[in-house]
Amino acid sequence: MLTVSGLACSRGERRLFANVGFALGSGEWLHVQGANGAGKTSLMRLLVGLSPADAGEIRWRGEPTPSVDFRREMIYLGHHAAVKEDLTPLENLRLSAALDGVALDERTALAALIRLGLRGREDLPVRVLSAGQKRRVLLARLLTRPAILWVLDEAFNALDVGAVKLLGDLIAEHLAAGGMAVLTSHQPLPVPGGKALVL
Amino acid sequence: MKALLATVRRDILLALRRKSEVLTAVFFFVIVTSLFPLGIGPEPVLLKKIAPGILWVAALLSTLLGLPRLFAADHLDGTLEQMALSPSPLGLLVAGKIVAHWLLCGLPLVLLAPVLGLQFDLDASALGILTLALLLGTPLLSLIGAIGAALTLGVRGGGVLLALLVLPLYIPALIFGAGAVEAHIAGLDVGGHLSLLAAMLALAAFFAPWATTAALRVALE
Amino acid sequence: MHWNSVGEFFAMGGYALYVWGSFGACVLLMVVEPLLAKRRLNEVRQSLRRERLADELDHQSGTS
Amino acid sequence: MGDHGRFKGCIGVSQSLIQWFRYASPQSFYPLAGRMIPWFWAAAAVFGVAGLWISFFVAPTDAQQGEGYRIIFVHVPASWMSMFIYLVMAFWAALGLALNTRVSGMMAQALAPTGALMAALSLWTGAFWGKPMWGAWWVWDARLTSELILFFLYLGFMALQAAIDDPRRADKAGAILALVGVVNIPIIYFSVKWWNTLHQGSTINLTKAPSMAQTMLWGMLLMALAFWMYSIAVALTRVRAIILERERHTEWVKHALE
Repeated sequence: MLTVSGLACSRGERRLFANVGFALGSGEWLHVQGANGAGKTSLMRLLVGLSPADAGEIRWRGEPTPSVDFRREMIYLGHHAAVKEDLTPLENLRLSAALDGVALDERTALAALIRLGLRGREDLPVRVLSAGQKRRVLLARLLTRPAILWVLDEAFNALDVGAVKLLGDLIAEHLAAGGMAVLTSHQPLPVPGGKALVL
Repeated sequence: MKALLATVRRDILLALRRKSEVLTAVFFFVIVTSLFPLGIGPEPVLLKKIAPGILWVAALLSTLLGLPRLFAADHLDGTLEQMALSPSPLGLLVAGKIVAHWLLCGLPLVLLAPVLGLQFDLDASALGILTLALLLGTPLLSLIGAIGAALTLGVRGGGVLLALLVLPLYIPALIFGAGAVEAHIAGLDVGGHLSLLAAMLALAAFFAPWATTAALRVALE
Repeated sequence: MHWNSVGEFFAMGGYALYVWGSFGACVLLMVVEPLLAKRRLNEVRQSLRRERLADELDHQSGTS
Repeated sequence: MGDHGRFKGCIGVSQSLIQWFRYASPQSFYPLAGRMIPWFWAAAAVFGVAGLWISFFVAPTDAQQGEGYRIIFVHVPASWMSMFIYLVMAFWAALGLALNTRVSGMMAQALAPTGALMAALSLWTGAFWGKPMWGAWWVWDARLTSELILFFLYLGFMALQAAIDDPRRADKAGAILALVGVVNIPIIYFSVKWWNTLHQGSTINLTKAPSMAQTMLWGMLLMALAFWMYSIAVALTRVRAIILERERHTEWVKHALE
């Protein structure tokens, strides 16, 4: 479904990586590894279409990205919290769904927040939550926005033991349901299987 | 279209949670226009003559106040990235943000202008023309300003740079906006001024979201 | 040729300040600008040469 | 059949042009520019000497403005060049944006200071003309006002490019700004003109006041050509510096220094 070939990227004059290629099918996931500054985040940004590649191509269902299909079936969570501090977790979920043009009923949104352990905090402004809880609000989007490909950049950072286990479970369930994931991390991830890509 | 409305709603909701930001621009407009009579003297004939220019320049500067924040907040917390990757076209979301900016920073000025115009001894029909000209002109300011805001996103000294980029482009709006009221006071027909403002608005509505989107994609790279 | 003397030429019929002020500014800026551009080019070249020399020295000390 | 062939030929030419721009690498452009610069300097000198000769020794004294009108021989070429360079800059910028060529962005960046200089010269000489003719250094005349705005547009372009560290991003942002500027310049010009007539501005005009003698026209044209050649020579010098600055870590630059 996702095929990447000959991808190259440079920052300024420095070449980060060249000739990166991989393919992901249903139920598979890719673990992107590499030292600090190796270009993991740059690869993620190329992959989702935020920045253009120097060379190479990325295809989703055989079509070059970023296609409309790709945008609809992919979700990217990066370093940023990407949540609005002045809004409540529930409002955040609703608004991102509305911007994405995705229908979201109250029940699904609440269920997602509860699954992420945010019971009782649905109506507090995100501003008063802890860093880990903010991450959890962001991760709740994985459950409210139906996507096939999950692209998660350092998603396990700032999470406590429970949340790491929870996210591992979410990813495993997603894969079991036929989804795909591309993850970056320094540490070993609590998700079984997976291809490895070392930059 | 739904995505556009959703963006408008979102930005207004966010602004309402932080009322101070909107109120600052409006308060600035009020205080700047009130300062001029204090600096120039209370002579009604002179005040009446300079009123259109002052109200328009003040409106220009107040819309400029809200511009740096137009995309900066979303850029900082990563929501702008999410918008760029959203299944909805980025151009629509950007258009929504521009509409929201006008509703928050432009419309209040249009509504306040007649009241402030009273300070300058403008009569009812002149106030009407002033309001109409601002109604056509302020969306134009938001549209052009959005391009500047996107170009200076995340750039050193962005605020000052934004003013340098955007103010020269505001000149036609200023000329025809203030010109309409002046022409009316001088007893001339204002149809030409207003239709030119409308034409520029149409042109900007067509091109500005496109240019803004392109600039945002460059800023996100 | 309608100038009777050099003095008359420089007097420009009483417009000396304005005519020479304009032409002078043009000449001045159009001399300064190329010099600045040239200096910028020379500066880059200089720093590139320095870098190359440093590379060579580095290389020599490494091998010897 | 013939039309079809010509059409195909056209496509072929435009495609090869696109290919040429795409592969007009800084590497091949740098020595090419170096070879062209002396020729443009020579042309600028020849046209300049001829133009100055006409402007001071051939062109007759103006009946209304005396010798003061001779300022047009630098004022008009500077104004023309300031507008023309903006168009050329926008053209390179658009090309860079559309085809993602590296040299075009550098050209746009190299042209901006020269364009700003021309706008500044136009304003300066306009003021020196205005003082004896209007009795004031600055008059809100339509041409002078739009020239001032053009000068601001140049400053904005240069400030934006200087403020962005990543050269590729600077090029693209500058390109968008230049294109927005190009769309706006006619609007600005006509609005300022209208504003000017509405407010009963000065009616004397620098370019129209003297009954334009044939020799005056020749003088202006030659001076304009000199300014044009000068602009090309300076811009090429600057683009060479920019090429070396941006490509300093590449292999070819190391060998390009003789």
